[in-house]
Amino acid sequence: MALLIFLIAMAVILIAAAIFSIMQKDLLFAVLGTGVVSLILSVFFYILQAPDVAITEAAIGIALTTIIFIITIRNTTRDENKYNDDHINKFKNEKDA
Amino acid sequence: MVITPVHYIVAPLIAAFAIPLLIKIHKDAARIVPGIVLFYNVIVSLFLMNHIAEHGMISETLAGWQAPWGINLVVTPFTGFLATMVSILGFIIWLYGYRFKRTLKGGEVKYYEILQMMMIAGSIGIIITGDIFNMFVFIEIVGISAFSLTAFYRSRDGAEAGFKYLLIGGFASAFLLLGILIIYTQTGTLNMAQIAERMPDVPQQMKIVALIFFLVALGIEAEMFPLNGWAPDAYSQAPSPTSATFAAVVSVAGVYALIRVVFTMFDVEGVNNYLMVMGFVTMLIAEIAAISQKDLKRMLAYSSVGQVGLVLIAFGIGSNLAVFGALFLMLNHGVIKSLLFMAGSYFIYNTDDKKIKSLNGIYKKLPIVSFFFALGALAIIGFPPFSGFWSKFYILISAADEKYVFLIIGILLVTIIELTYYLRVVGRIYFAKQEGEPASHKPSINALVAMSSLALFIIVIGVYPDLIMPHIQSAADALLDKSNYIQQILSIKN
Amino acid sequence: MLKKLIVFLLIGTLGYTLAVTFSSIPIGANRIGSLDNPETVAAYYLDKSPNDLKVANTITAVVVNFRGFDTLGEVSVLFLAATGLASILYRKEEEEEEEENKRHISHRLNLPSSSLVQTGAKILFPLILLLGIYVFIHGHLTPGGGFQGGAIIATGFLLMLVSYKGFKNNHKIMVWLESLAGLGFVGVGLYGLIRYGSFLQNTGWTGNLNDLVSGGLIPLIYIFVGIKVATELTNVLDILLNIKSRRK
Amino acid sequence: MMEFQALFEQYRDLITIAVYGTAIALIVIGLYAVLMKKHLVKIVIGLSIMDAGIHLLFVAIGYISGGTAPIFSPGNENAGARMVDPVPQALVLTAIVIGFAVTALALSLVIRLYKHHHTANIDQLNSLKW
Repeated sequence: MALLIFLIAMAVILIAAAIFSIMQKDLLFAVLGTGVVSLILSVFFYILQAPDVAITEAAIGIALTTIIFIITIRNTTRDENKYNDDHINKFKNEKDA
Repeated sequence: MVITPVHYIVAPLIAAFAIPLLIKIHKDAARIVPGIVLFYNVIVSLFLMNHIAEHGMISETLAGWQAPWGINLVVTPFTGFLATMVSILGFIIWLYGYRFKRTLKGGEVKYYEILQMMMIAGSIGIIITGDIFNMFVFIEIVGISAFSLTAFYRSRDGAEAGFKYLLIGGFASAFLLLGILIIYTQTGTLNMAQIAERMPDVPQQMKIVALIFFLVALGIEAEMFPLNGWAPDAYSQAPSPTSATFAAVVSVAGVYALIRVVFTMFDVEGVNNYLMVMGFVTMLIAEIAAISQKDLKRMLAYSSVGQVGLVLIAFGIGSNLAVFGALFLMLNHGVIKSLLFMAGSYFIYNTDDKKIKSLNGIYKKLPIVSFFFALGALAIIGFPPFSGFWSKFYILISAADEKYVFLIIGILLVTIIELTYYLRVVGRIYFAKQEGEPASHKPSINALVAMSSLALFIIVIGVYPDLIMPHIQSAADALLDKSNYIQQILSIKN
Repeated sequence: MLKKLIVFLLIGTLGYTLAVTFSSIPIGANRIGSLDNPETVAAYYLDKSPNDLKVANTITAVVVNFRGFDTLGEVSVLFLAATGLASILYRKEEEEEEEENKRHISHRLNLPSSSLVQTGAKILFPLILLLGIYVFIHGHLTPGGGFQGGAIIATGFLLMLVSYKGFKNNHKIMVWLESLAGLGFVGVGLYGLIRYGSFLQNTGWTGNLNDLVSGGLIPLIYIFVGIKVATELTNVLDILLNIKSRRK
Repeated sequence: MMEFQALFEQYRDLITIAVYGTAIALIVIGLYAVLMKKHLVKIVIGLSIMDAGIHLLFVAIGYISGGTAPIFSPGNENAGARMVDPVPQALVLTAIVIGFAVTALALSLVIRLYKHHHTANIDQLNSLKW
């Protein structure tokens, strides 16, 4: 019974983490949300008798995918709503010209 | 058998893995090795075509497990025909691009050549594999190379077109996986022949849902409306040899995958009509969009999408003659569109402008290239002495046989549209006045050889279509004879 | 607004279709059938893997042998992704030098790289390497294998790349390892083609189930896959970490 | 994991709904992000969440009630009939690695686009029609 509650709770957290990572404006936290999704997913895989897939998801989904997202955010922006005014001005100037 | 179908894939893979090493020995290795490999693929094609003409179709087992259990590679007259066409065009495109790439800086040539070669090899893989998941893997190989090549040039639009293409490609692979999953749960196998054999037992609802997933996924690869938004951008932003490859190789593989899944795996009533209608809409919208284009490569791209629509219409009609016409058109389109992209690329190279209006009077600068472009334009519209005429002619006849009046009207209307926008370009090239300095970039000898061999094909097949028609006929027969395909593959059980 | 409506309609349709379709495919139902007279590929694999191939981990048998061609394709997908990545993020050398002169800061991950972290990384790195190698050498016996081991080794390299700013991959060795592992995989396949007439075919000698040296060529192929995946992933991470930002 | 197998027998419907629901929810959430979000990184996140849902669907389909992981441990050599389906797991293995490759490529394109435009917002990247 405890396992059942654990399972349902995991499913709820999984969906919540997915929604969180979609809605979160700070991209760094959004990416950590996908890390959580991968983590719980690999627990699911383990419960569903797929240890190979669980290990793969753990190594690739949690570690590597998260890190390449973080590298990308470091190289771009961390704020989802950031517009580049500079660019807009340049674009306007091009249009005027 | 000395040469087996797996050579198609293994030779490019060896080359791709070895090029980073070979480049240390000789710096031109990255450019020459792919040529050798692609030429070897042409030899493999000719050998295999010869072999199946004598001994019937080949179903090669991999890893020693017979057909339904392991992955198998199938060469029938149909797949062999397409694989031959793709490998020959791939080699010609390499030949064309050989010197072209000197203009790129050292480090990039390696990447470019590996990606280009693997895109062609992956397309051949899509065509010859007999396993649905293996087809997914090859689609991803083609996809990854195509995304990277689209973004190859440093111009900003390249990356944008590449990202757009990647996004839509991501959808395609997700839907393909869902379709494969549903089919796997219902049939317990991944071999296409065995899926086809077990398909009658699958519940109708499952069948239709799976078919929709496959149609969406492969419709994206085959540039079917409304899933072809990526095509014009990708075609116009990629390097020109890659654009030619998209038109001549990748779209052929995409259409093949769609046709193989729809015709062989599924037996759903009415899907033919769906293909016909979607092909019709694709053709009409693409050709109308082509008129309003100001950019030469974009115009050619829309024209390509339109031609693919016509191919889908012909497959949708589904009679033997129509399929014959469709295969003939695939061949013609591959050849002619490659020629147009090759010639067009020299215009762009010389004027530094992709716009059509900058082509004024370029005839004086580049007489030979202009001639090839005009030849290609006339051929793709379907003027009689060229090969393009015959494919359109047979498709029209097959439509008339089945009494699809609206198709005939549509095709003729589209021909008029094509006439308008191609002749507008040709008119600018030949008759508009423009003063200018002589051409700075004359076509190199290898590019001329590549273009003239394509032009020769267009003229020779236009005059003597009998040279190629028996091959296309046997290819069409092989595609339509589904029970033979299933039987032949599944008969060898251990 | 209209776009939102269309998107919701699309998503709703997809979700509904999936829900309806999969509700008639129950979880937990046995779709494999009997192993003695296999009708499905799964039953065939479960039957052949321990008895013919002597591979304890059926998934390894499927990935490396029955569907080994897929794995070859998959390794090349990773290879092409690394190539594509390099081509997309490639910068001309002059351009790079110019920027290097302008500012000497490279925007590597600015994680703390105190001496504590560095020592920790130094101790952990060989352990992670060992774990990865263990995982792919035992791929045919226990869960795990080439992909998993390769990914674990790549995380080890990541640790070093992040904690030591000066840590440089030995590119020469990486290129050699990557190419040779790929060629080794294809070479084993060609051995099957030449010797037995079928690409990637396993040898007749397979040993005993659950021995370390068993399964014929399968462990060898998985070792090649492991090395290849490890070098490719490290390559991808290295390229991404070396981007110099042009931020103002 | 014996408890899970007993539990599965008992609450089959509930667990089916939970697992399928989660998988389909992930696919739908991912698709929503891809279609509606403006930031390129968010779009790529959506793509990877969508992939994750599909992978869960694959593994769930392969599960067989009472089955063990398809590994023949010593002393257990004839347990083939009591194992879960190995094929979807093998396919997922392939799909995960391919998904990673696509994600890495997508992110590299995002970085390139950001360098050229100094923005990662899709509304500001309009040199081609979207």
